[in-house]
Amino acid sequence: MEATNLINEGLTLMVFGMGFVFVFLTLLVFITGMMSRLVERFIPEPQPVLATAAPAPVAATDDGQLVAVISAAIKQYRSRHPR
Amino acid sequence: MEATNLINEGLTLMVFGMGFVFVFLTLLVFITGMMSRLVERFIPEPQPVLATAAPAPVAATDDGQLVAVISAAIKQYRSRHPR
Amino acid sequence: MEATNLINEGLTLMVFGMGFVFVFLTLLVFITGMMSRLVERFIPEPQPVLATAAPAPVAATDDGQLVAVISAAIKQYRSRHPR
Amino acid sequence: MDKLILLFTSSGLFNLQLGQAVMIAVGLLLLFLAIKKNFEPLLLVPIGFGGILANIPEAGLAFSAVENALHLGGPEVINAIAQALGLDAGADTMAIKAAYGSSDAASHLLAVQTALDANFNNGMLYNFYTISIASGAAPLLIFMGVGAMTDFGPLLANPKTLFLGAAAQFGIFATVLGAVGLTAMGVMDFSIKDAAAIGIIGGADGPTAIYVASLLAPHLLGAIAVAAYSYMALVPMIQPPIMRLLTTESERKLQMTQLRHVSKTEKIFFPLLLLILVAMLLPDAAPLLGMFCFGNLMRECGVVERLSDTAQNALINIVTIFLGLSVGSKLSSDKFLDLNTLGILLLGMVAFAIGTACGVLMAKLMNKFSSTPINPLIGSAGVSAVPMAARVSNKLGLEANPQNFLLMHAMGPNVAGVIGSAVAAGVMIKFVG
Amino acid sequence: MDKLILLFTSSGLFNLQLGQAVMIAVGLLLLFLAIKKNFEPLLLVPIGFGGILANIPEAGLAFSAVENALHLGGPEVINAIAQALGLDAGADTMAIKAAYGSSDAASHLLAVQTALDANFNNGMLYNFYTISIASGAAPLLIFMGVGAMTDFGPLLANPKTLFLGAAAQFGIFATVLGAVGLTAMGVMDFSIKDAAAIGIIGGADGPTAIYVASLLAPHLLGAIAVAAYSYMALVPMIQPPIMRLLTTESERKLQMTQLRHVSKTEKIFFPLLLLILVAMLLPDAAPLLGMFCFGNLMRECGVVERLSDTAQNALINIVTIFLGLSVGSKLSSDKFLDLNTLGILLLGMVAFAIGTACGVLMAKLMNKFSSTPINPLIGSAGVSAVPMAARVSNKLGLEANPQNFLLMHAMGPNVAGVIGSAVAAGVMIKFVG
Amino acid sequence: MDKLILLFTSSGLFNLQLGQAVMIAVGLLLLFLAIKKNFEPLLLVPIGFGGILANIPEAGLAFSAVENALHLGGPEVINAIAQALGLDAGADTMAIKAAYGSSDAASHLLAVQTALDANFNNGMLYNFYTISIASGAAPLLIFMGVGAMTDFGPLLANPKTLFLGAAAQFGIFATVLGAVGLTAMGVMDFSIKDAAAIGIIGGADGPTAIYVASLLAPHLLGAIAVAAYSYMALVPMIQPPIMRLLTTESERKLQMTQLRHVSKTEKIFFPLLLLILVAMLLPDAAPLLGMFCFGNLMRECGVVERLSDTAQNALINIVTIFLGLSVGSKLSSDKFLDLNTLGILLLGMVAFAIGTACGVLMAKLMNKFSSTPINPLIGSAGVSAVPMAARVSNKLGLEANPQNFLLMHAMGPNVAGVIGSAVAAGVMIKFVG
Ligand code: NA
Ligand code: NA
Ligand code: NA
Repeated sequence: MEATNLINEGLTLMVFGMGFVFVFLTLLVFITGMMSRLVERFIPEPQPVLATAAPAPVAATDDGQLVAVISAAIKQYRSRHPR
Repeated sequence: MEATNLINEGLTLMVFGMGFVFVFLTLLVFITGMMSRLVERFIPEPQPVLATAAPAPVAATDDGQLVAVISAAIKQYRSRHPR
Repeated sequence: MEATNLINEGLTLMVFGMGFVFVFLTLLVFITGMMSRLVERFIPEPQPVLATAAPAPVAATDDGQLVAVISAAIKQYRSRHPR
Repeated sequence: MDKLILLFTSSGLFNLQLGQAVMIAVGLLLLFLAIKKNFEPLLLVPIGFGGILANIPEAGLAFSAVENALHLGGPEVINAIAQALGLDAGADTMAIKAAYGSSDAASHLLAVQTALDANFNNGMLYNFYTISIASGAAPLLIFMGVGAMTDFGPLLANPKTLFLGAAAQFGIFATVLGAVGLTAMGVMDFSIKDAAAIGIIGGADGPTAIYVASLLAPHLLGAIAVAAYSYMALVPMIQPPIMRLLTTESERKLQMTQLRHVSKTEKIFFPLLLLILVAMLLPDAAPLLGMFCFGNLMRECGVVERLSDTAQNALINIVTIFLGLSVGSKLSSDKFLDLNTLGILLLGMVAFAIGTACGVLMAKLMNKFSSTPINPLIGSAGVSAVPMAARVSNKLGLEANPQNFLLMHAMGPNVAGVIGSAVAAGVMIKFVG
Repeated sequence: MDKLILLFTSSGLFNLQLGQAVMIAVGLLLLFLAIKKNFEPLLLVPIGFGGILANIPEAGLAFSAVENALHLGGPEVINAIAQALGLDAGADTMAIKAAYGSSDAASHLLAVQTALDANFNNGMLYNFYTISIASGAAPLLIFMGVGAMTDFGPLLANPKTLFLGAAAQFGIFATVLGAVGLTAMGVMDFSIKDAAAIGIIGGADGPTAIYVASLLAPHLLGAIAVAAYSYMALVPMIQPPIMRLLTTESERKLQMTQLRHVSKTEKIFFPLLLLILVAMLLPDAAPLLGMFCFGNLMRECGVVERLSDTAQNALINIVTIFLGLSVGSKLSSDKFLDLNTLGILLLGMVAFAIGTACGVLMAKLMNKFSSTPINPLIGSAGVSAVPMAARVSNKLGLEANPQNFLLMHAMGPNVAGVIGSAVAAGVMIKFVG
Repeated sequence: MDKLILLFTSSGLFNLQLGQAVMIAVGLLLLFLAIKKNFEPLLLVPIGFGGILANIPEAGLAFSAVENALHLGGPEVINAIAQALGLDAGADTMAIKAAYGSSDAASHLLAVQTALDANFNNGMLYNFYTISIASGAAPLLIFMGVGAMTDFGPLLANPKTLFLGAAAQFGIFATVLGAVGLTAMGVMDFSIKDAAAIGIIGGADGPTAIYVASLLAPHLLGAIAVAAYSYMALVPMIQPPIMRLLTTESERKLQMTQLRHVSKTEKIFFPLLLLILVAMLLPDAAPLLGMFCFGNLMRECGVVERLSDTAQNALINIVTIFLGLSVGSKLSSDKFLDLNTLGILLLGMVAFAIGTACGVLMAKLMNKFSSTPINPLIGSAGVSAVPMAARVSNKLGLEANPQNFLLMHAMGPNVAGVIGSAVAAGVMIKFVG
């Protein structure tokens, strides 16, 4: 009795849990896809600017990446994410 | 009376305290020595690796500083006071 | 009644507040000036050193990170324990 | 099936109130301003994000355990809390919340324990707020870090620029008067404490504004912090017209004499002098200016590099994250979406404008009597908003005369403004706190 | 002489219980696995060391002041506490502990004060646990840091890999069913809350597992955290056989098309979209995914580098130290050395295996219907365990075909798995919390 | 007008008491010693500054909400608190403070709540002290960082130098005897707990001294911490004469044999062995030595660089700032300006001298029986004060013989001294705690 009750709880948790996870991530897939299309359409990465005004931001992000890269490299070689 | 009492407490504290410190550290001396011998016997440092792997950690600490340094520099450029 | 009361509070706050701010900063102006004169008189920056040590502070002011970096590096080697 | 209904009825969508939706939009707006328009991003990114988190329906991230229990709990829990607070079972939630707010130690603790026993917890943001702002620690630690980032050299080279930092604080007190005036006219509804907290926006100094608001008007903290940081970001737009209006072309052309070299010793003595002066004249400003001087001493004394470095980086960054999220937790629709917020935004703008004007006028006055020339443009830097205000002075100076580099000269009044508004804050706390 | 006896009778050796000895050995084993076998050392070193500290006889590092008073105090102290809790003097320790656990606010506080007055304090690890885990703060802050370390580029380039992250969560729920099944059969003794907390091990995500366990089954937290991190470390051993079993050589050879370039703007919008979706559908997942999105936004928005940097380094490291020691404080013999722990380890392993299998099978299914080829090997990365699982996919891909670089393709499902298990955690908290 | 009077009567100048003025001077003196004379600046700068802040009249930064209410509040508040503590209205402040100190849970909380309701708060430094020192956390975290900075290589290469670390602790116990002796003679007035806490100054180890003082004699903490750090800074002046007195020129010339190479594995095992030994023999030393070993293991295990790095930098720096300010908060005139402080300074000096002498004599003794030569100069390093004491040994060695580099040899006893004084601290806590 108590046991079957527990089993039932487990089953509902499984059905609804898995169902919800799929619903949620499916929605996320669609919303993300839509967002990407909208961004490409309305907020494209400036092509000309990339040549001219890029240096500043690029430079910035470049050392950003440099650091990221180096530290990532060192991190991986020393240790993995603290999780 | 109260005074002599206090003195006695001080004396016992000295005798037992000093005694315990010596006992403790003497034990540590022996255990450490034993450990070192056992390690040398059973977990010797691999000779070949010592040649190759020695630079590695050094390198690691070096890039450690490099990264620290670069990110510090970049931080100071990019970020304004967080106010 | 209540309103005028509130207005009065606001007015006093303004008069005394502004007054106090001026008094305080005026005092600070004088004390600071005095301090500077006393320092120049009694604790002058050593002239010979100024020739050699001038670069250091200059460097410090125009790019603090260089110093930060060097000291960081040095620190990592021989920073004394904060104890 | 019931599970499905539960899932739906407890979803955010089902419980979303208009106010929450609007506040989420406000949060997104703040993020947009911070990320795209570069409005003080270090603060407005955490504040905006915290504002969104605080308005997630049913999550109760910004509420205490008791508030969450009253909102989400069943009747038995609510009644238990009501009884813990000395009300009879069946009292309505509003009444219980009121009783909770004004309960004495024993019943307060009993209510909390009741909520915890019923498995309700403080929201994450509520905990962050309690630790970082309610305790007063976060603004003070940020002020320490700011002190460690501040170079008083330009101020020491030309101490009378302190007067500019004083004059610019007039914006604070004028705003207080404005706030009480609007209340007297019945347009707004601010107590004198509220007015004082709003005035500090004119100090153009985030941590000071948050510190004062947390002491005098916690219910307005969200709006005040948002206004303070937004206007600091708007300095490059707010100040120039006022500065142009009040100065002539020739005045703006005025070049100032090269600043003298300031010795390390002077820089070490200054924070100590300032500390002593505060201790002797205005103890209520001691926490703010004390931590500020401590940070600056660590910077200048040259023997605690590692502490100064941590105060300027790891520590101030950590505190900024918590402070920002905590401020965001105060962006709840019931407190933010009312006329007062509009009033605060309006008055804050006025405060900035008046402060700027007074700084410039004071600079003109000083220029009359000063032996060395003083370019009125540096007066506007007295509102602090370090270092933007100084940059603005420099920019207008260069427009008028390409040889006219005012940046270093403007840094003096700029840091003087920080001291000035901290002193003003102390006076406020003393008189209406 | 009596001093000598006191010294001896209060020594660890004299008071060492078998359980404590075993747990110290377990702690040393964890350190060995972390240091020598490189099992998630960043967590298992602090956890293992904390486990040893928690089991030092008489030190009481993991106990509250009251527990320490009951264990070390004289009869008068114990009686005082008993009376504070409304028992009559002379009640036995077990009864007092029970009463303490279920006491109301007033008597609880009185008992604490009695213990403090008798000069007993909370153990260091007990304080760490209270602040970092009981408050829920530590796992959330680590999740924020993880968000700041996560690049959603690969996921955005190929969003349907989110389905793989969903499928792999089946391991979680299958394990819940397994746990309740074993209980129904009378083999184990888990409540539905325990089962849910155990299931999350299958999420292969440390902070999520700790967060859920601290809410649903604090008494199992030690075992669950140890299992979660151990199996994450074992991913390179657990997954390959399953992946080989379920895929054909030709499937493993399958090369995938180069991922498209993802713009900065998309990366900025994604965490906000995810946040809104969570807010609307599952408020209970808001703390976890909210902090995750906050960290990721700080990373991508590009205007708060210094905060992002601190979140990824100083802050996450500090929190990791405290979190690890606090988890270790839960490795007490009475809670860890029983059949349930064996059950947890067993079920955790099953959860991983099922999750991996479901990910691979889902990938095969998607490959059938997808326009672009999908190598089934990337499905296993859906369990998260970032970035090992993705590396495993890459490794097996290269074995089958030296030109077949799957790492970037596997990072998509890998980070999707993090989102998936956080969503699953939210559902658990909603339904059984 | 009344406002003007209020402003004046509540100014620091008007309320400055002689004691406060003197203590502010003491704070400035500490800053001078730290900045100009380089006396342990990392601690003495925050301590000195905290001391000044704590003595700002009317600011009440070092007081609890209740103390502030009693000092600044009107009669109605004071009476309310008196009644909360079960006294009748009109009880005088001293009586109320006494009652507050010895109140039970319920009334204690009621008093606190009453003060908070009357809008009085804990002073900033009071909060810092509660969190960092009263909880015991700060000294332990610093000890962890110190462990992460300590290299046991030299000690492992020559373990018998541990005996030097033991001998040098005699200074601690001799000082205890001195303290109780002076009390017995009626010169001073120290309890056995006070004496034990004072003795630890001889351990030449800041965090250990603060940790013990916070447990055994919180009212002496300020003086003890100041003495400990000052004398550590004075090591280069205190030790040499004693070392010269007790050694002959030829002994000082003595060269020691090159230390053997120590393997990584030994360095990893050592902290674990030490931990187990502490666990088995002296649980009361477990918090201190446990955290020390944890820090050292993080350093040596080589798989958690990022944690070790944070423990040695960001974390220890943050904790040092709070610890220093908190120690400063104990520099109140009533506690610091009495004969006992003089006694503490005197006894601390004696402790250092005796410790140094015993170390040197022990080294001479060992040199008699040792197969390899032992230069007596390294004995003085046994007091710890890492690394100054070792540098002193090296300096005197070079004076006697330009080829005689003792630094590495002196590091062994130097770190041994840290262990030795932590063990001594454990014994104290066990016997008189
Ligand atoms: Na200002
Ligand atoms: Na997962
Ligand atoms: Na020592």
